Amino acid sequence: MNPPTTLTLDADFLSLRQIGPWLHTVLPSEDGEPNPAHGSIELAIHELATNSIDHANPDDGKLHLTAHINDSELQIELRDRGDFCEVEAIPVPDPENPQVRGYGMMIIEQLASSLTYERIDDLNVWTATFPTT
Amino acid sequence: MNPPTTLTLDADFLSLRQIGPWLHTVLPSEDGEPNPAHGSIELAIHELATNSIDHANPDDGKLHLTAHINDSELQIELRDRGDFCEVEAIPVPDPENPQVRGYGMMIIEQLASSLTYERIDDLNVWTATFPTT
Amino acid sequence: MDILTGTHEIQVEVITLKGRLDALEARGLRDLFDAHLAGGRNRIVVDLQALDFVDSAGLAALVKGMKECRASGGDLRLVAPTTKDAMRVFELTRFDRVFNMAADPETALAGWS
Amino acid sequence: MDILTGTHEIQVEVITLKGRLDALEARGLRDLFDAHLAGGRNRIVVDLQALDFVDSAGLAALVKGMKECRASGGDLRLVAPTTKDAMRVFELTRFDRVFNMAADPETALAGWS
Ligand SMILES: Nc1ncnc2c1ncn2[C@@H]1O[C@H](COP(=O)(O)OP(=O)(O)O)[C@@H](O)[C@H]1O
Ligand SMILES: Nc1ncnc2c1ncn2[C@@H]1O[C@H](COP(=O)(O)OP(=O)(O)O)[C@@H](O)[C@H]1O
Repeated sequence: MNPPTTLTLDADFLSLRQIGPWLHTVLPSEDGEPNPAHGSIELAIHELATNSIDHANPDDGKLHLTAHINDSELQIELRDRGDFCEVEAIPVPDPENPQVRGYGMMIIEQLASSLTYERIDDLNVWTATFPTT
Repeated sequence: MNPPTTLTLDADFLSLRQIGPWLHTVLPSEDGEPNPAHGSIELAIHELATNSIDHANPDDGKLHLTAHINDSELQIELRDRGDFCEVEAIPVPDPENPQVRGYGMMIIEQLASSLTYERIDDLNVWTATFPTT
Repeated sequence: MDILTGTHEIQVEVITLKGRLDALEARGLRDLFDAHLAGGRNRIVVDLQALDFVDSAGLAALVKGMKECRASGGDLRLVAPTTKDAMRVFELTRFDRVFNMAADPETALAGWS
Repeated sequence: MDILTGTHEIQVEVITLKGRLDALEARGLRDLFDAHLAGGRNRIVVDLQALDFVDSAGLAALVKGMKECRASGGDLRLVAPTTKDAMRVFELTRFDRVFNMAADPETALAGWS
């Protein structure tokens, strides 16, 4: 197991653009080529972080990302001091009835091999795992 | 057999517009309704007369139409003092290769039950027969 | 993100004919097509709904117009005549299949680019 | 014969995007759609070929624009992104089937009326 690396972001949309470059430094690359999983993982974490900004509204205005990488998996933890999320209540979009918003969770769940949510005191902790090979 | 009726026309396109009204007087009608064959016969005779103007070029600038009607048939004779027509040489349009002109004869032959051409001295005589019922 | 905006304009000339399209009238129609084509206006709809007679000279004007529009990348489309008499010349010459023939102007105007 | 002539004009707005279409940029795009729709310009092509990232907020702007264009009798059509990364959000949400998605601008511009 490699040592974890972290990224602290201001909870605004401009700052989310640091996620992609940060993931490039975290993900293993072969012959200087970007890791083929980079695009999927960036989109998933971008959507997770967007939800924190849109819905959790962190008290300190910060998002904290931690990456744990091993040979075949990347685990990303997103922590924020925002509102509690009632995960069970999040509706699943109806594929027959295209809507404008409400696709973030569906996107994340398709891209991550697992996604968990924990509320620890006033801290939200989202943990998403991705295959990297 | 009814007595024949005749129409003499100047050999120009405006005069051809008298053909339709004349055919109405010639054709039998039921309950004041136009004879259902009127449209087909007008088109055929109109095309025949157009060919005389376009290709025969009558010396006296006249076209002579005679109608013989009996119970089930209308026979129209078109006479003009124009150039001889080499009927055998008239090409048939190729349906695979749409052309701009050259459809007059094809139209007449489809609409008339018979069509004959005679050259009598310097007179062209076209005789077309149509069913009227 | 860069945003570039522009407008793409498609212009279709609509010619509505009423009455008789015969040898006498065909020349005027040909002149109208020529004027449109000379001006680069090669998308033309000719609405034949209100015609009651079409002869082979009228047909010829339409065929020539269609060929020239298509040759320059446009098209000439027809709205079909509503009477059997005006439709006859298209059926007898099979041009009802060569032309793009719509039942109404809206359909004829659909699908240009 | 009476000849009536007129011109039917079809105007399509073309918006070409380059770079990232994310939550930060989505608002500008929505404003552009609103301006077009307010001006009655409800035929829009958005060319996504040069985008390298699209998120669900960017998608939402496009979906809202499409719904509003269609509601007023127009349409919003896309030229598909060329990279897998920019295409991903459309595939995951199945919007690649909801949108009219063309491979190039010419195809997207074809078929308006
Ligand atoms: N981090 C979060 N905190 C609180 N609520 C959330 C969070 N993420 C999602 N939700 C809830 O789930 C709903 C669906 O979220 P999502 O699928 O991402 O779509 P969207 O953000 O476009 O509404 C949101 O509208 C919100 O009510
Ligand atoms: N009455 C006629 N006298 C002489 N030649 C004729 C006559 N009718 C037809 N033709 C010849 O036959 C050709 C085909 O005629 P037609 O099928 O009516 O088409 P179009 O008149 O459009 O050329 C004409 O081009 C002409 O050479």
